[in-house]
Amino acid sequence: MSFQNVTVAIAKGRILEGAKTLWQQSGLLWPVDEDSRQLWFAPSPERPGMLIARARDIPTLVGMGIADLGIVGLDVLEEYPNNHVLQVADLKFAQCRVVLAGQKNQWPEGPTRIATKYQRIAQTYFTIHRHPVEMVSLSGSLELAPVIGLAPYIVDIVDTGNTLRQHQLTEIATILESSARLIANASHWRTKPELEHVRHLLQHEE
Amino acid sequence: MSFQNVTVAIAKGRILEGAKTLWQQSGLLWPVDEDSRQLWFAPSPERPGMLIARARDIPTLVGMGIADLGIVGLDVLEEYPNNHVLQVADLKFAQCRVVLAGQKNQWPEGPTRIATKYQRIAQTYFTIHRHPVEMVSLSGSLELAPVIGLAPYIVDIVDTGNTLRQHQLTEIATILESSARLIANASHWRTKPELEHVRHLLQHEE
Amino acid sequence: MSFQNVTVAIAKGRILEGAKTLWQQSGLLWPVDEDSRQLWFAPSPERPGMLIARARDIPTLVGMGIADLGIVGLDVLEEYPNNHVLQVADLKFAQCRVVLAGQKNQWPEGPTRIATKYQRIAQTYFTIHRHPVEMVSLSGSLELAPVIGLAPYIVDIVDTGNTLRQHQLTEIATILESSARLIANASHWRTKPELEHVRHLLQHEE
Amino acid sequence: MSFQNVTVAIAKGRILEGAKTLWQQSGLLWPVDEDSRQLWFAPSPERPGMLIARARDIPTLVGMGIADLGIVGLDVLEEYPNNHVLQVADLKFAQCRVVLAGQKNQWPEGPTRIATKYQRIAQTYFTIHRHPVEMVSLSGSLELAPVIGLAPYIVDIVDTGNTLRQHQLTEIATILESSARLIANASHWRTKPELEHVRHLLQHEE
Amino acid sequence: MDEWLNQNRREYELMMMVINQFLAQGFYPVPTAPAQAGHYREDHTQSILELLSSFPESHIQFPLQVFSLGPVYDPGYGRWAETIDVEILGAGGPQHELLALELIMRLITTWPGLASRTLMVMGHLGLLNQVLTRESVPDVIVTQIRQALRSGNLVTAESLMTHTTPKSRRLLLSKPYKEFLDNLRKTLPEADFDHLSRLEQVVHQHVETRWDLSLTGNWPYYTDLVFSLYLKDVGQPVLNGGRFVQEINGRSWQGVGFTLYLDPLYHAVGQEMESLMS
Amino acid sequence: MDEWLNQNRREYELMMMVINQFLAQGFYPVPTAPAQAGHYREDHTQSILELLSSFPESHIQFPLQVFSLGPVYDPGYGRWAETIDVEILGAGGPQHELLALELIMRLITTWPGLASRTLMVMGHLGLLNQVLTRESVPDVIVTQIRQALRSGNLVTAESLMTHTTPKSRRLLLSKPYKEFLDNLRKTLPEADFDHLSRLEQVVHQHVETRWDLSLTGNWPYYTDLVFSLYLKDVGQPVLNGGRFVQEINGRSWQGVGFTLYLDPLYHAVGQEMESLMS
Amino acid sequence: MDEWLNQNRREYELMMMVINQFLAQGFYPVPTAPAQAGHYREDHTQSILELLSSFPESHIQFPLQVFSLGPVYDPGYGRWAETIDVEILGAGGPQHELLALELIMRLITTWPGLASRTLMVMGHLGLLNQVLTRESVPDVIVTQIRQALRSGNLVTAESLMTHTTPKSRRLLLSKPYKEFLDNLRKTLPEADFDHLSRLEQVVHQHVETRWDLSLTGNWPYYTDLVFSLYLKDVGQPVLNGGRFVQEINGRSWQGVGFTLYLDPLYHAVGQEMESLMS
Amino acid sequence: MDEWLNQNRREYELMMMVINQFLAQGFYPVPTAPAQAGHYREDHTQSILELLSSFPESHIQFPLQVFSLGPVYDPGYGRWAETIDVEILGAGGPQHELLALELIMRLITTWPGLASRTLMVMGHLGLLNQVLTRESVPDVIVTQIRQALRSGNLVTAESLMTHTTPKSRRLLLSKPYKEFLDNLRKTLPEADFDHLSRLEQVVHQHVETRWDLSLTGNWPYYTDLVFSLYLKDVGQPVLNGGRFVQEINGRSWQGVGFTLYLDPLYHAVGQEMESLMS
Repeated sequence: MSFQNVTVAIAKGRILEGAKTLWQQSGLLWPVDEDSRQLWFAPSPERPGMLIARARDIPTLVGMGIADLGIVGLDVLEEYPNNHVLQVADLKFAQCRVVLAGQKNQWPEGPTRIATKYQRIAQTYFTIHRHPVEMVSLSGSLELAPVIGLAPYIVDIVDTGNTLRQHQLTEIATILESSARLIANASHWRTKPELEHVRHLLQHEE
Repeated sequence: MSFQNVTVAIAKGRILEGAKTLWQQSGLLWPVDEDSRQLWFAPSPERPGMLIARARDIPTLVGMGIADLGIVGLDVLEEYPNNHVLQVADLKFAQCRVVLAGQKNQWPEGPTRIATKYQRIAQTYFTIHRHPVEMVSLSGSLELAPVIGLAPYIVDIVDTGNTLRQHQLTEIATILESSARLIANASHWRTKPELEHVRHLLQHEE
Repeated sequence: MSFQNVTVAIAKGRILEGAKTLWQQSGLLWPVDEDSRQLWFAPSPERPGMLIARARDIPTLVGMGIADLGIVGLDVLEEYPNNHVLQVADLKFAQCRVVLAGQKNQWPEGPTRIATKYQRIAQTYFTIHRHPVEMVSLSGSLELAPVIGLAPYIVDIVDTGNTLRQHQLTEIATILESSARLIANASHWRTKPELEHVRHLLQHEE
Repeated sequence: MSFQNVTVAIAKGRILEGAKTLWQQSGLLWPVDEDSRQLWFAPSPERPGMLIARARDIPTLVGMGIADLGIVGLDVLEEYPNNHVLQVADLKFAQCRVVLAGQKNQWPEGPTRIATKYQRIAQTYFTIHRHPVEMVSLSGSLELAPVIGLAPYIVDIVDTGNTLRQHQLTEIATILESSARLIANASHWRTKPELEHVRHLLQHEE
Repeated sequence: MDEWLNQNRREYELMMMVINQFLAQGFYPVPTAPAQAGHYREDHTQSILELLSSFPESHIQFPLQVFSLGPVYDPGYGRWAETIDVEILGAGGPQHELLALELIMRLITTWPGLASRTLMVMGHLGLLNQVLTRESVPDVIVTQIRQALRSGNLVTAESLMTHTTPKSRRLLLSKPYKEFLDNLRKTLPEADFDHLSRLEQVVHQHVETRWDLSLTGNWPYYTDLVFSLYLKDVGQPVLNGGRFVQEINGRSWQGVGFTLYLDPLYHAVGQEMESLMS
Repeated sequence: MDEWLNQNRREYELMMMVINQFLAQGFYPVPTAPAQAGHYREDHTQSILELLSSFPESHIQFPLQVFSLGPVYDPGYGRWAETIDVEILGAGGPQHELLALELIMRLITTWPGLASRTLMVMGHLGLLNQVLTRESVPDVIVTQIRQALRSGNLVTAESLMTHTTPKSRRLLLSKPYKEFLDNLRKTLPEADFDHLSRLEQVVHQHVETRWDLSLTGNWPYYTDLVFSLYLKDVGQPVLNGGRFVQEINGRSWQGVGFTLYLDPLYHAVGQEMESLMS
Repeated sequence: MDEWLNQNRREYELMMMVINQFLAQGFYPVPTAPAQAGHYREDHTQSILELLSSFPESHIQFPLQVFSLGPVYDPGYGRWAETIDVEILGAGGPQHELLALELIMRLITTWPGLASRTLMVMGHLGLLNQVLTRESVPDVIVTQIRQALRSGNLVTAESLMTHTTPKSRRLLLSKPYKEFLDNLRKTLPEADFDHLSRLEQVVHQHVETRWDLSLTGNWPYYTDLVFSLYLKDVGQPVLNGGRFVQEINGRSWQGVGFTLYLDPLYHAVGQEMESLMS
Repeated sequence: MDEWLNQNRREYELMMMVINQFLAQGFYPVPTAPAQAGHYREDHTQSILELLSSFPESHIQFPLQVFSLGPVYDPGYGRWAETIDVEILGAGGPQHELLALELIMRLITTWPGLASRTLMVMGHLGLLNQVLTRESVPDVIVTQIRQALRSGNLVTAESLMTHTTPKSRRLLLSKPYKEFLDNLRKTLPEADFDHLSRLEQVVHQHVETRWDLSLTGNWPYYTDLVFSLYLKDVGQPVLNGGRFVQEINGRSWQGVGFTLYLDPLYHAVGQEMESLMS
């Protein structure tokens, strides 16, 4: 089996660690040198090409066909949907949840302000619940928002919940259960013989 | 002089390192413990409060008055402008440039595609030059875009230029000269007695 | 019974003639002198005020409360609807139809052009039938449109049908059956004691 | 000279009378029988075709090339402009003015209401003068509007001014000086040999 | 110019008096946006109920009395009109109809001279339905009749009722209470005449009343009593309202709401205001 | 600049060759407007069928073959893409699927080198439904599965199928015909294998084929065969289509339609075009 | 329906013949978007020049001949019209006027019967200016005259010219070349009569010509020769154009451009097309 | 929910108190539309002046004091903010600056506790220009400096002033009156210090003041004094204004205008309101 023509885009951080385990379990050579800042590894006969990128760029890279496959969290797929991408497998690792959290375990009373980096997910959620909210877009450190008086509620991703607890925040509702997903360019997925092996694996997993 | 009522928001990364030097030169206690993930330090008698956040959140935090002052790159201020924020000093460190780069040192011929995380800056630039471009939004690792075939040109920040050179990219034009800026909430800047000392410093610098 | 405070707006032309008969049958003095061009007759003890106006202005005059009552064709009410106006009686005279006509008795095949002064009625009709038409707005002499090559079909009002026949046109479909209507300002209709008599008449007619 | 291929559209009313004089002075046979309701006269060797229509339809009929020439007032041309029509001669008859009139000879003070059938002309006029007005569209008998309390001012056409005087109205400003205009379909005007004679006449008039 | 300035001033003073009255009677203001996503506000009710629905039901004490202020857009005339929207929310029983009418009467009787020039017309969608059902009009025709009445087309409504008795059709003409009641009693003896009589009493001691089942209100969410307050010789209502049920986000809101149109009110009481204020 | 000009030129020449082929095979062009009332065209089919529906049904001779040309707007990328929309309208039986595939094959085989770099993937909504019904999946779940597949979410589709047999789930993975058929025969022995085999034959003699029931097409009006034509190493389809039923103004239109995307086609055959044209 | 389908088909075939002619004569197509940011395209020229301006000036070989195809929106009638926009770009001298007219003649003479039913009207903004200046008309009045002519108001134009000689005013009426020339010679003996004569020669050997200085073109960027091609008995021009200068992004583009309206062309040559094609 | 309702109520009561104060001091309300032709109102001043300009100049008695009430749209945050716009119109001399500041002081001192938590910052575009001209800064640079200051970019403004004396640059930093005056006297001895001193006196007896020439106001029509009222520890101004000249329809309007932002005011005085009202 040849990998000369296959590229996988993997999200930085926790997803990358999980992907490494999966990769090595498959007996493939893991090309990433911890000390190097190299992010692009051209495909070689022993392993697919690899592209390490920010999570939110993964759907773009796969949708445009730059990478054949991608590994990224479901939260990112829901926040940045791309209609040239297929979600082909739940890889089960990097599990976490997008939640509504606040200083009390109580649904917001009346119009309120929400800080989040998941604008699309949060907007959809509150529109469905027809709850009037003002959104404050913040790209990180959401858990500080209630502490510093920016917004009484946040919509953020939680893993163990430690960060929330450290900041005296309580989960009020789970909006989305997320985990790492294997995604594929729809066109390549259905046509590339080099992906046969991956399709095969998915099938036998069952 | 009391700092009980002053908070500074500082962008993570290179800006934070520069701010540390500046801070310590002013004889203030630097509260950040390298090993901790603490991002919020309430003001104390010996030093202002400090909020470490992503660069793009700094203008929001200062504009809303959550922090009185902020330290962030000019590139971020131009990309995410906020009309409640004053730019009060050029801190001179963390100097870098937002540039147009490509594989050849040659202005794009005809309609082209540009990958960037500076959508607003790039759009303004090409609108002024009336050059038709298609923008691809990417949040990081821009230098890979021409290598992996995503876009022949990028608009990105460069510091030493090493990253560009490693990826065989050449600067074609400088779009913006950036450095760390001290910003202030306009309201607090003009009225808070606790900021007198900072205003004073700026004046004596001259 | 006093008419000091009641005004009726009547459409010029055929409606006016019908109204005269009705008026005189009610034993009221008909103030209009055929040879004069006077169009406004202030109310007097013996008869209501009278305002003679173009048909399409009647709904406006009644809707704004300038006149309490109005007499106008249903075709005009449908073309220029006014939500402050009540349609209170079908006066039965001045009967006519808004029709689709053309040189052959055949529904238009495919996209076609329609000349009309009833833009709203025609547009609604063809939208309901989802038939693509291009409308040519003409304010009169519609029957000439097919003859002079302006449009193969017209939507126009017909009375006896003589005009259509003279121009070799055939009715294809009836869009609206019209006759003179008594309309009233909704507010005045429900509250003015002076209109009691009219309301009474309507009731006894039954 | 042959008229076999020329058609003139003439506006009903005062314009038609003036056109008759002009026509007969040119030695042509005037086809219209006062007692008949015939509105369309096909061209014959002795005279052009003639189409009698409502004034506001004349620009449409000429612009679409149904008629080669048209005779209509300038007021109508300004209210219903058509960019396929050339205005080729001022026929000088049927002179009148579009005026602003009211019960006192005094420019409206502050926001006011205007009744008119010249919506476009009036809107343009008050926009240029930046005077806030609310327009009430009325298709006829404008002079009654102030009497019956519909609007204190009107924009209407005046000829002798008798009608205004009879209704105690005064002209406040002249908005447009109008007279009958000869108009032509731009295409036919420049190319039809049959119109040579008309072009010739215009030239010799000088 | 002075005239125009003073007129604006009087209009403001009137608006503020009205608002003060609402506040004094324990109403809460609810702010709503005049335009969103390119859409201009034409009615406050929907926005008010959406805001209130974002609170847990258990936290609301009924009856809840709220109002919202500010211009609504009239697409027919292409202009903004100043209005005040009032909602009395609760379990929704007929007693809210009484509450609303009492409130309106208190408003009206504040200004000298206003009550004597005012006339209240009352309609009732519930009664209309009952009458038609009684007369064996099929449901689909009842719906058509309501649609015709809502668009002001009494001719079509009447023609749809040709098989009903004349006394039913007579209910569609504006009448004084007694006459209306006589007709109604013949057609619908089982109606709640006690309640109707209470409604009449609340109003008629202050202003003239008429009853007219052809009055159905402007909004599809009305279910029972609807009413319009007219100023004599003013061709437009000064107040429209009715009892309603609205479903918002799975929660059912019941109550009585009405809209006060400030422009015609200004015209009616402007002169009195002048003397009152000076 | 020459490069850009020549590329534009080749793209035009390609477009014109394609149109000529449609005209030569008796297709009729139907003009549609690129934008109306501020809405940009995203699909031609609706406009085509509305125009055709304005003719009396009796005047239409089936099969009717039409196409419409011109850019459609891609709201995701905010740009216009040149497309050709083709509709083969008729009684709607499975034979139209054959007609459409034959036509596409004739198109593809015109250009040297294109067929060998092309791959056709076929899905089938009718088969998918039958398989799921056979496996006793409730209707409401079938609908959810179709929605998940249409939004590209195979994970959710699979999880909704946990109670089905693995061989059914295997039909949702792209396979060569033989393998697909083996799986299908086990799950759905009553399927119309003759027809499937004819479809396969039409295509596979010219281009490689794969079968994949996870392919469901972009539009909700598809009912049976759906297909996408992919160019190897191009991350976007060059052609999408399927058999559909659409209700327009009370008239039911059946047939097979497909959209040809000219941009990816240009990229694929640009080089050959150059030599071909010169 | 057949009639409508066949008419669409003939119109397409005509459009394709025209495009083929442009391609055959070395023109390059330039794609432009039909609508952007809610604004519908009313003219291709601006978009074409903006695209070309994104190339370095030194890389462009003049003369550059381009065209753009696709519907433009007519806001007056609220509908889309199929057009082809052609630009011959270069140093901008009068020789481009010759080039453009020659090209148009080649187009027209392709279809049997078309030339004989066609008539070219030529105007000239440069001559108009010279004539008026010669007659001592002040600049501000010259501008008003041009504006009046552009809006079709010959009456106002004439009245602004009352102090000029009758022979100048006569230039504003459509005339055969000889007569026009006689008038012009009297008014403006220093005009470039050689060039005018060459323009006339190019055209009149194929189609009838007329000259008329009241023709000023639809766009404000025209500077010299403007022309319209009319089909006899069709009330709308089939082609409009002229020599222009346009400033785009600090770069000055000169040349001759024209727009071909396909709808009137279809009507004129439809019948011949039918026989031609079959 | 009670908390939210009560807060809304207090905000209304505050707004009504403010309006009552304006009315009591002889201000006239001028109604303006919140949105027109799809454009949301961002400022009242333009609309007010257009309405006033429709009266003959001779009929206006100056000074004319007007205000307009209602939400303005903040496109940055995409939400509506309640504001009151106040204009004191007249011959436009510096005495209007005094009038405006006196009025604001009367407003502020009405509520117990508000003045002590308030701080007024004053800038002056006329002084800024004089200072820069004095320092021989060319006009084109003066314009750039004003633009930089208006967009909050003090760094660029300073860098454009590198050739000026440090004492001039020091005027761009917020200072108490005495310190500011000392600096100004050194740079611009010919300034109207009497007037400045009167301005200071009006304000500082009630609230703390600071002077800062980097404050230039949000609107380009300001010409002289500009001012912002800040509440301590609230990151947004509660009031912005300045002296302006605006040309409307050929008529020049001069005066002082300011906008009161009700949201931050609510937050500041809400608690006091509660006790005040009960």
